[in-house]
Amino acid sequence: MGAMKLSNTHTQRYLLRIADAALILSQRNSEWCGHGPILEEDLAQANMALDLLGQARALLTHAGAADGLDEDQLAMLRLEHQFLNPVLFELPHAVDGRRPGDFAFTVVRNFLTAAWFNLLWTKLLDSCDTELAAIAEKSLKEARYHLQHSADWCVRLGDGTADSQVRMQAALERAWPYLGELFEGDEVDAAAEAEKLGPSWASLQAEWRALVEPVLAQATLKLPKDRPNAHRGRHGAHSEHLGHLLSDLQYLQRAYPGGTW
Amino acid sequence: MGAMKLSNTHTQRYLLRIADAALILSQRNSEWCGHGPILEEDLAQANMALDLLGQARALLTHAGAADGLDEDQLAMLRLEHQFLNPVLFELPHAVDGRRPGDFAFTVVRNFLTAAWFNLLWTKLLDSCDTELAAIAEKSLKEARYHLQHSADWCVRLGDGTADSQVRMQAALERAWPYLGELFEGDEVDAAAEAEKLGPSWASLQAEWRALVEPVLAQATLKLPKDRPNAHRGRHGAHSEHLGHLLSDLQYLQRAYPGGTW
Amino acid sequence: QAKEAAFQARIDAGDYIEPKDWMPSSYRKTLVRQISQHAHSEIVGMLPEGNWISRAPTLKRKAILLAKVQDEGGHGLYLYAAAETLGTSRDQMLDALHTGKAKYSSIFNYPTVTWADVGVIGWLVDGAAIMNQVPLCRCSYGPYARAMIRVCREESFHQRQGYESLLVMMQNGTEAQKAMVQDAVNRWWWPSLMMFGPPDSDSLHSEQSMRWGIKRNSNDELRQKFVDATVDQAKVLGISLPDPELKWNEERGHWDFGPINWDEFWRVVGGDGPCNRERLATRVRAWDEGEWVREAALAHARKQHTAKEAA
Amino acid sequence: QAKEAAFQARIDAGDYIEPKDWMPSSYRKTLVRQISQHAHSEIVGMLPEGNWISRAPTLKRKAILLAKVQDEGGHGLYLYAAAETLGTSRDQMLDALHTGKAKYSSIFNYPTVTWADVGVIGWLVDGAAIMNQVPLCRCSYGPYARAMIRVCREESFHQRQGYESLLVMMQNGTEAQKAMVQDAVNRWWWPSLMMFGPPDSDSLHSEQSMRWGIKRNSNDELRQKFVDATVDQAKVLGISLPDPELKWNEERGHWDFGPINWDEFWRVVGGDGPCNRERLATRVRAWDEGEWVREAALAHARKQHTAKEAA
Repeated sequence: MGAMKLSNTHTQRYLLRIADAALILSQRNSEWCGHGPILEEDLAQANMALDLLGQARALLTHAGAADGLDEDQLAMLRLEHQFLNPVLFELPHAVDGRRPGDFAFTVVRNFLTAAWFNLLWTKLLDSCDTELAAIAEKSLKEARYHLQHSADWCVRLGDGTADSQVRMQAALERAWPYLGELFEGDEVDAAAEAEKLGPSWASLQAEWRALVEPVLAQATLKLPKDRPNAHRGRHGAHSEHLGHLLSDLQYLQRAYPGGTW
Repeated sequence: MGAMKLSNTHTQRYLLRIADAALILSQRNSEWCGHGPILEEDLAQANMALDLLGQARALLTHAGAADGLDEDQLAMLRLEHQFLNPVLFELPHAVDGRRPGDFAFTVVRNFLTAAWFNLLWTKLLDSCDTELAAIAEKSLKEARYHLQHSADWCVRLGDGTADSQVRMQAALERAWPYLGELFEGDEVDAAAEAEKLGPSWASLQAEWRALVEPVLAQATLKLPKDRPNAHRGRHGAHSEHLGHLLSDLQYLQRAYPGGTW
Repeated sequence: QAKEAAFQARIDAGDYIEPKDWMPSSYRKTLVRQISQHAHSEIVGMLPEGNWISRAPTLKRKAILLAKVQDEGGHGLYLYAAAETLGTSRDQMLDALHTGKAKYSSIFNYPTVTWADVGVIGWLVDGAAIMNQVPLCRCSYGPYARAMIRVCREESFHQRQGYESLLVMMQNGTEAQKAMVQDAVNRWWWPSLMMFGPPDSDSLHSEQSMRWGIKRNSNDELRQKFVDATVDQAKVLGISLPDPELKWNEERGHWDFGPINWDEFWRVVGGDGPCNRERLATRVRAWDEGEWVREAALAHARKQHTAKEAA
Repeated sequence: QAKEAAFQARIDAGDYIEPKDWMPSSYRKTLVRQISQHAHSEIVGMLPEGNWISRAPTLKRKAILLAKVQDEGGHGLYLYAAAETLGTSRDQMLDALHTGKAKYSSIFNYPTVTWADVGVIGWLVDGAAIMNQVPLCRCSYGPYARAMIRVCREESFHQRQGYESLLVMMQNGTEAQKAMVQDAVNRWWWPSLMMFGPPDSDSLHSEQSMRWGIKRNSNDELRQKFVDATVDQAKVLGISLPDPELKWNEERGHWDFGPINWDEFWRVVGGDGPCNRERLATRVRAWDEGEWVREAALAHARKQHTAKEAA
């Protein structure tokens, strides 16, 4: 036994990057369940986590088919470097690990990534891969709600009290240096674009800014300075946080191998 | 594969309770390494964690010999209900999980458990099991230092500022309801006492109080009310914290089975 | 007195009492206590199961669990809303929870130690809850009865899901999985029986509640009904229940069972269960850490309102 | 000027400068900067490796790692003490770290992603550090030179331990372990080469430091020495180094290697490495959260002192 063998084609990597982004963000957001600042947000965060989990499952199933691997094998038995989500998705809600967490960061990340998912799913409607296009269609509806919900909260908390404004600005500053990875083109992207599998991620940036900036302005938040991208989660090189997340996520399958659940 | 088969004799359980207490406390205290309130305490906590780890290794090796299991199989491949430490040892430093943690709780727990270990090791010097007696001899020297160090800090922080006193009292209140498990006799204890393997844990209580109370008084801390014991870690029924600790502790052996390290 | 008699007559006739109807203040108080306690139980009950969301063994099980815990939050929401129709705000009720004045179901003061606990909670704890709650669907207070209809429907679904997950492990699982299920049943069986409350001989409030149509069966009646139903389910699972005195009593037409450790029950109710302090602290922490969020939302709403007025 | 000339003459003669000796203020300043930066590197360097203490694969490896990270803290202690002999307090130095005025070694702004990173840090990062540090054992400032002797001895031990742990995995491990080691080497190789600092052509401070006996070899010299030593060790390990241009140059008697990505180096030095913000925030948090502890210790010491005076 050891590392799971993946064919690692451009197509598979393109799919896994998106699948893992959804899976890991779902795992993070579900941490709020039972711990939210108001009961309605416990439910909303859990609801969005469920949507993301559903998206991840569909994509993992699709990505694993070529190698005869199912969603659980991919989620539970891959090693850390085989996860291809951008680092932004794996960051803990609070930098000091405290529970429940920093809700400002949750809102900011949900907003920034929901905008990104919206654009991505929209482009993927035209994928030459009809199954991917079908996943995109279902996911886009969900992502629209995520965007609306998180944008509302961005404005509410950004343009709330002086204290909440400071927290939101700090959360935005924390998230911003990780955004580069969401808009960096590479050979996987280029292949996807060439084959009409899906858009190059780099191509999403301008529209993303157009989507995000008015909301941040309404939230009275200042755009942080763009930073050069230092993160390589899409290439399997993660932050120190993913390993701890995976040791929890994968615990049962590893401790009870060969089980039927 | 599945749960590890243990002979689960009274002797083995008696040994594992102590081994796991040392192992799990070592794991907790090593969390301070790199995060302490002053550099000297990073070193001291790491040093004590190393001592506890050494004690755990000796005891695990001894406890596993009958079943042909080595220290790593016992530490890394047992399932949660096979760990027999009292719950006190597994509690996180800070209730909200924040890092670095609540140093007051660290100090209080180290003090209360070091006093207990001191008495236990002292009695174990007379064990009919010569290997256990030898482990006790080495461990007692270390435990004396742990007791001295943590007692000093108890007094320093208890009788420090108004704020530190409040924190220390709260930490003491948090730890206290878990102490019952350290002084409860049962069939495992009774057998150990009858066979002169080691003391019944219940027999340690009076001396423990005599050791602990003067220090707490000097630290200006009030003794909390004794609570009925609700915890059964010694029987393998743990708090919700141990599982998360183990998913980290055991991660590598489970993710890379059959490895040589 | 005339009002009281008319009120009692309506109840006796099986009418629903609605928020705007006159009611005795002790009826109101009893209901607020009971409904809010029930709501608190849903909210605190999210914690033990929530502990396993991050570690569910498959993505399907994760989705089921996440949805279930979310449903519990939803039950909390309707129950708080039902209680609010009696004139007590959600914030007041939460304050009572956070300051230890209000109770929640004691069962949630036990920890979830393994994945099987999740299934067993579904089977036994939700099962016992349903036994307790089904009669409340005919409770005399309309909003509570209607909330309970919805709650019971969802709880039955959860109970079946929990049972099904155990069945899969017991029928197709490894030995380690089966042992995990048995261990969980051993830990949860007795606390589940305690969920029906103290024996009828020691039960407070019961008579008045019966008269008011808030309670329809005695604790011991419901407990027996639960035991009878569960023994058969345990057989199908292939699990043993940790009670050597459990045996069929032909004469009574019921299963006899061993004595319940009421000392433990009262100890846990009194605050000394394995998780009481942590559960409450966790809720208080979530509330306190969320204060800035609630304040900001309020401030923002005020700004919006002012802007609208000005326009 | 006469003092400066005498000072330089002592250095040229190989004498050690001691704390009470006269020294130019720029010598003092340079040393404080360099020694404190070195101390900070030890402290920040505890974080990436500390990340794996909880997950070490065996208890023996856990003990070795814990002891190693503790040693790094110890190095921090002697180095702060050495710097303090120059009249700057540890708190002042820490303040400079926490406010971003002081630097630490940029290598620690990379994350430790797998267990193999721990071994590779021992092998490559400690290896590079030793190359840099051995000449400092002959540094002109006595306390620094003496601290470095101790540091280097321990670092060599760590380096051998790291290498040994990789050797075990490469020789007796599974394919998954070998792949993990190779992956770690791929990630750490280039950053290790950057540890010697910018190419001599771009290096500031160097000449004066050479004259003062604080620096004894150029960056490029040390880097070449490191590459030459490491290539052979990689062969023994059975690992490949991620540089297609690496090849023996008979003429130079050295290994040629490919171009270093100095953009990345300056980016990370400038604050935009993968972990810069987190590393600093972690240190600041530990310091801030520990404030009450330090204050209480101080308050207690004052009480003790007062009590003694009174007696």
